[in-house]
Amino acid sequence: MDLGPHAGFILASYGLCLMTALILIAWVRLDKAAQEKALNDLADRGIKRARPEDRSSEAS
Amino acid sequence: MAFWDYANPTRFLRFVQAVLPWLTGLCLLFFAVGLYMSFFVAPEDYQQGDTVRIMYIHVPAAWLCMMCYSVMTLSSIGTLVWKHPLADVSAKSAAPIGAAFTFMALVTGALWGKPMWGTYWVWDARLTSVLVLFIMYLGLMTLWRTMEDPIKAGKAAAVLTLVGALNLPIIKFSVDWWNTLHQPASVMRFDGPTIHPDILWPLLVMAVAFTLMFFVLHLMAMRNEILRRRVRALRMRAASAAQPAPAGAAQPAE
Amino acid sequence: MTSWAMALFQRDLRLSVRVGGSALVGVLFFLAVVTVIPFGVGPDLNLLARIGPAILWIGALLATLLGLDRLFQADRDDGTLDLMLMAGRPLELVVLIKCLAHWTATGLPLVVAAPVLGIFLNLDPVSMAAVTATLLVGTPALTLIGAIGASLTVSLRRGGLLLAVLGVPLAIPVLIFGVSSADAAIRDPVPFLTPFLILCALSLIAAVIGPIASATALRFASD
Amino acid sequence: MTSWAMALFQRDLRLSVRVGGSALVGVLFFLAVVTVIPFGVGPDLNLLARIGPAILWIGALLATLLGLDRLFQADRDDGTLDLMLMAGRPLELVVLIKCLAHWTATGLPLVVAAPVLGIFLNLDPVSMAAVTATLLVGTPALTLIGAIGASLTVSLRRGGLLLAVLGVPLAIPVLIFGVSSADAAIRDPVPFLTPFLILCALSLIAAVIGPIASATALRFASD
Amino acid sequence: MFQDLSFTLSQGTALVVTGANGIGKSSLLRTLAGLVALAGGAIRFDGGEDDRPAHEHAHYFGHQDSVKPALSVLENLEFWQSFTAPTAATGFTGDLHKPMGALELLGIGHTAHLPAAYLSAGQKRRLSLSRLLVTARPIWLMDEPTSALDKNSEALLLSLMNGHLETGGLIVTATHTQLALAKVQTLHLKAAQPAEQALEEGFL
Amino acid sequence: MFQDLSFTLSQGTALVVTGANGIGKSSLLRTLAGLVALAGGAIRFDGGEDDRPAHEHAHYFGHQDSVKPALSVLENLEFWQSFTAPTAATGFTGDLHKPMGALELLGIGHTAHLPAAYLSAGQKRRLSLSRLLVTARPIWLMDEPTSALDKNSEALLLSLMNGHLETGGLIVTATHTQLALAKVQTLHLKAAQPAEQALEEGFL
Ligand code: HEM
Ligand SMILES: Nc1ncnc2c1ncn2[C@@H]1O[C@H](COP(=O)(O)OP(=O)(O)OP(=O)(O)O)[C@@H](O)[C@H]1O
Ligand SMILES: Nc1ncnc2c1ncn2[C@@H]1O[C@H](COP(=O)(O)OP(=O)(O)OP(=O)(O)O)[C@@H](O)[C@H]1O
Ligand SMILES: [Mg+2]
Ligand SMILES: [Mg+2]
Repeated sequence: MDLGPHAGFILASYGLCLMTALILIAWVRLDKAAQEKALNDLADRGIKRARPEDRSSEAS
Repeated sequence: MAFWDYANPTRFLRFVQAVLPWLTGLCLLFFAVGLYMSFFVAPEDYQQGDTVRIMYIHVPAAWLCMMCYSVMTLSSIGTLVWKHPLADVSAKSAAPIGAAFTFMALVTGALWGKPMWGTYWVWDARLTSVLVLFIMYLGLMTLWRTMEDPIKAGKAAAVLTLVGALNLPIIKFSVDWWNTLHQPASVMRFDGPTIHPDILWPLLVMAVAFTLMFFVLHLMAMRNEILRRRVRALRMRAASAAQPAPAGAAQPAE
Repeated sequence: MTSWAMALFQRDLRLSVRVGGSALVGVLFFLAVVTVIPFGVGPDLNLLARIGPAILWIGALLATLLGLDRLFQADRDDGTLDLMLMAGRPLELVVLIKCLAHWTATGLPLVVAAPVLGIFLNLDPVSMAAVTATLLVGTPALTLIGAIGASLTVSLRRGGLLLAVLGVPLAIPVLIFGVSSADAAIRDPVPFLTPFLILCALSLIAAVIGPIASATALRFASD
Repeated sequence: MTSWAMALFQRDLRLSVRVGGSALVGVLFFLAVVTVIPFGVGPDLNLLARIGPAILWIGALLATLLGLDRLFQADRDDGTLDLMLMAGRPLELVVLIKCLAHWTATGLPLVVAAPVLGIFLNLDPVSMAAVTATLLVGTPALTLIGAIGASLTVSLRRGGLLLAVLGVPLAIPVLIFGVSSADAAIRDPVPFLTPFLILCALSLIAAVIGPIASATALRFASD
Repeated sequence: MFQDLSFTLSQGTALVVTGANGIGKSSLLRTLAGLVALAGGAIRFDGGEDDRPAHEHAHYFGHQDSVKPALSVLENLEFWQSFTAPTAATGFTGDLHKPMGALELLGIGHTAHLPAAYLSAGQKRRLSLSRLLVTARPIWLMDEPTSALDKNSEALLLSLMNGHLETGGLIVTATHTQLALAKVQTLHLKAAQPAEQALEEGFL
Repeated sequence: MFQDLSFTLSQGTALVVTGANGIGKSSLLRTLAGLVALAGGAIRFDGGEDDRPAHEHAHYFGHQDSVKPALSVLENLEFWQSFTAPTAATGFTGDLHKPMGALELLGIGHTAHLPAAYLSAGQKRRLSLSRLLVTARPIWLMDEPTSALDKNSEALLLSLMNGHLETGGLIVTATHTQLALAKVQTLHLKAAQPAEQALEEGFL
């Protein structure tokens, strides 16, 4: 596909947007991993929530 | 807000768990269609040539950066008026996403500006107010970062978000006015091509795709934030928990 | 003004005059910023005269915002803020009066110093008068807007820079109309009064929104 | 670098990056100052390009000086400074390392942000490179000079503005040579290297005088 | 933070709150003072002007002195006198002092015209206490009122507190020491589940 | 500030400094720590490396904790371990702990990886104390070491101090409470002319 004389600009803007989106996604996933790791570390030391996720839902 | 009934963070997490895969799939679908259309279906503009293809990401990004601020404004009202436990979680996790969309709008706009106007940046009303919006996003994020206590940070940020919401239109209009006073006529003002259906459709599809992306990311970020607060609460308990020694004596932290 | 308001105003004024001459530090910073710009821009007098009003306004903006960090923090640190919340006086008014006292102690000296600094920038008398007038009307708005930032950062040790960062976007409209009405007075064709009146209006709006927003933030900060 | 120096460097870096840290506030302030100037000066791109290097330098100067107020104060407030004085490490080196860490966390981001902000000011690539290079060499000098002010104001509550007022006069030579070597790179006829080398020399001088002066001031501040 | 806490206090009585370090005595007083938002429940004050929230009928005397070192002792006190709104309540006949009189009463009359920076910790504390004597308010909330006071001043403080009770005032005070007050009710705080105290409950 | 104050302390002995509030106990310790300049007189430490001033042989444990809330507990301690220069002295055989071991010993091992912001006042104090265990220095200067510590930690502290004395260390401590130390010498500070204490002496 020919994008004409300004192909560089077009590709750059799509590329930069893609990069931003990827950074956002990476942030979200790494953050999730970090928080879950922290939760697991705490759970390993016996510090857990009083009413964990998987228990009956109606209680809350 | 859609998740109004999901007041309880636990129930909210379950809701996210259920909805997220569908939303993600839908989002990818729209992106596939939208990108295909914007590169292969949409015609090139008779005036701008292929550069018009930048529009399919520029305009949705610009729309989304404003919508994101609206979401934050609503959440802030939720924080201040209804003291809803999820409201400041929502506002906090929307800020980086909004900043990212603003960044996209700025970058694509600048890259579009070079071929069209001959310069990456002019101090024109619309561009300037987007830049100010960007600074406001970053300021809010910093405020959240520097305050230790998330509840207090949430309230402070909510006040700032609301004041900023009042300020944005003022900036928009004042910059308009400021600009007409000084702006040399040489800088072209772009008023947008007459929207032709061939162009409109890809644009709308991309806009929906961007919106879906926002919701996916927002839900994921909110989930992280809830987990982070959980970690914080548990850590507090871990610190104050009696030392490994006999735990029987109910003895609070000294 | 009722007597409690007067008492508060006097107290704040006394405090800023007695302690460490905070009034003076603001003016000195203003002076430092305004003198540093010619070093950067170069000694071209025409250029300086052209951007003179802008320099003065930017200097005043930074001096005002950066000088506000102790507005509520000092009172919070020694428990005064708690008592003020319990005193049975409308907190919005309290904030307004504190801002007024702060402006009298640190904003007014900036306005007085502006014509003097104008000489360094090669401003002619008309411009000087115009800038001073706009500063007189506009700096209260800056103080009131900065007060929002000050109340948001009241519990943080590192108030200064963050306060400025939060305050600058809110203060931009004031800056725009301040400079443009000064410019309008200098370059004849454009009417001076329009932007000047808008500037006044902005000050009035700030006098409403600033105290409400800061009072809200202060109430939340206390717990 | 010996291990204690590395430990200190890491600690300071961590502190400024983690929650409550300040690394990004400086850049944000820089961005805010640079954005605010066109609002004052007007959107004339030619004018902005002409004074662009000056704007960037002044923004960096203010961001650096104003961001230094907690350099020693945080350590004094919680008693860390006392322990550092007793630790048996040369205080001059301690100051130098703290400045290095501070510069890495807040000065380096300014240098990185400069080219981006250059776009807003319509700088061409050569000027952008020149300004960035001068900032890279010059901002350490600003940090080191600001450290003197930071150590002088360490026991005062109102650090920010006063620190800037103390620091600006000392930093003016750095500003002059910074801007003039950037200008020299842009306008061909003048040689770029002469002012640039002077700038480097100033940084080296600051690296000697700054730590000695602040260490002296800190020793006095402790009693 | 608190579970199932409820008490009623009638005119002329003092409530002494006791409990271990960090159990929440100060927090309870700050809640009564309206400085910490109530998560649930209500605070009511009967007999006062109806349009005022309960905490505007109260004086708070906490750990911090709210003394501005740059102002003179008298200026400090006079400011609080004019700034704090007095309140009336049925059955409360608290007698008021002039600023100078209050300072004399607390034994710091001779420092009236000195900058407050020259006061020692105990003297600052007494200056802060004199605030309660120059504006009439029926409720006194006092957080460890005897801290930093020597024996003499402590006796003086007790007589002031008893005087306030006699004129129909209320006192709520948190303390670790024994206070010889006229009509005392004691509230002993105990940890329900110590580990869960400071948690942000919504998220767990 | 002090008149005619002189004392000698031999290996393995503790000096307990007592006296009324504001008499100058903390100031004496800070002078020994080299934090306040000496107006006259001399401080000598025999048996250490000769090129070091006396205060570089000492650990100072004062009112302030020097704990950075943003760093984890372990990071805090490890920093002080690498930063503080250890010193050797004849006859001093103080045993060193690893950071983790010191934390365990003081009962805050379970918080090692938490940010120090989560610690309570007493826990912060113990973290600050653990500093003394990871770098060997023969002199410990301790200003009211028991403040904010509960009974258990106080006993622990005493055993640590006695251990330090046994290995040939010196301790100088200011305190209001009774400390059960092994070899104690007491220095009771009394006001010479109470009124003249805090005056700028050159002008009198
Ligand atoms: C950094 C520079 C730029 C920024 C920050 C920016 C920002 C924005 C914003 C905020 C909008 C949404 C406005 C609305 O819907 O009300 C928008 C729309 C648009 N922009 Fe830009 N823009 C930039 C540069 C450009 C350039 C260079 C062009 C093309 C030459 C362009 C073309 C458009 C078009 C066609 C629209 C859609 C207009 C409409 O919805 O009617 N923009 N831009
Ligand atoms: N600003 C705060 N943020 C979070 N938790 C707090 C805050 N202030 C107090 N707490 C917690 O609330 C609890 C109660 O504290 P409070 O000061 O009321 O105790 P107290 O009974 O007055 O103790 P003391 O006898 O030491 O005065 C403590 O566990 C403390 O950690
Ligand atoms: N920074 C200072 N400037 C002036 N005077 C001071 C300073 N620090 C302390 N003083 C004075 O020096 C005297 C001794 O204070 P110091 O803190 O040594 O007393 P202390 O014996 O430790 O009392 P405490 O038992 O309360 O700890 C006091 O009278 C105090 O007012
Ligand atoms: Mg308490
Ligand atoms: Mg002491």
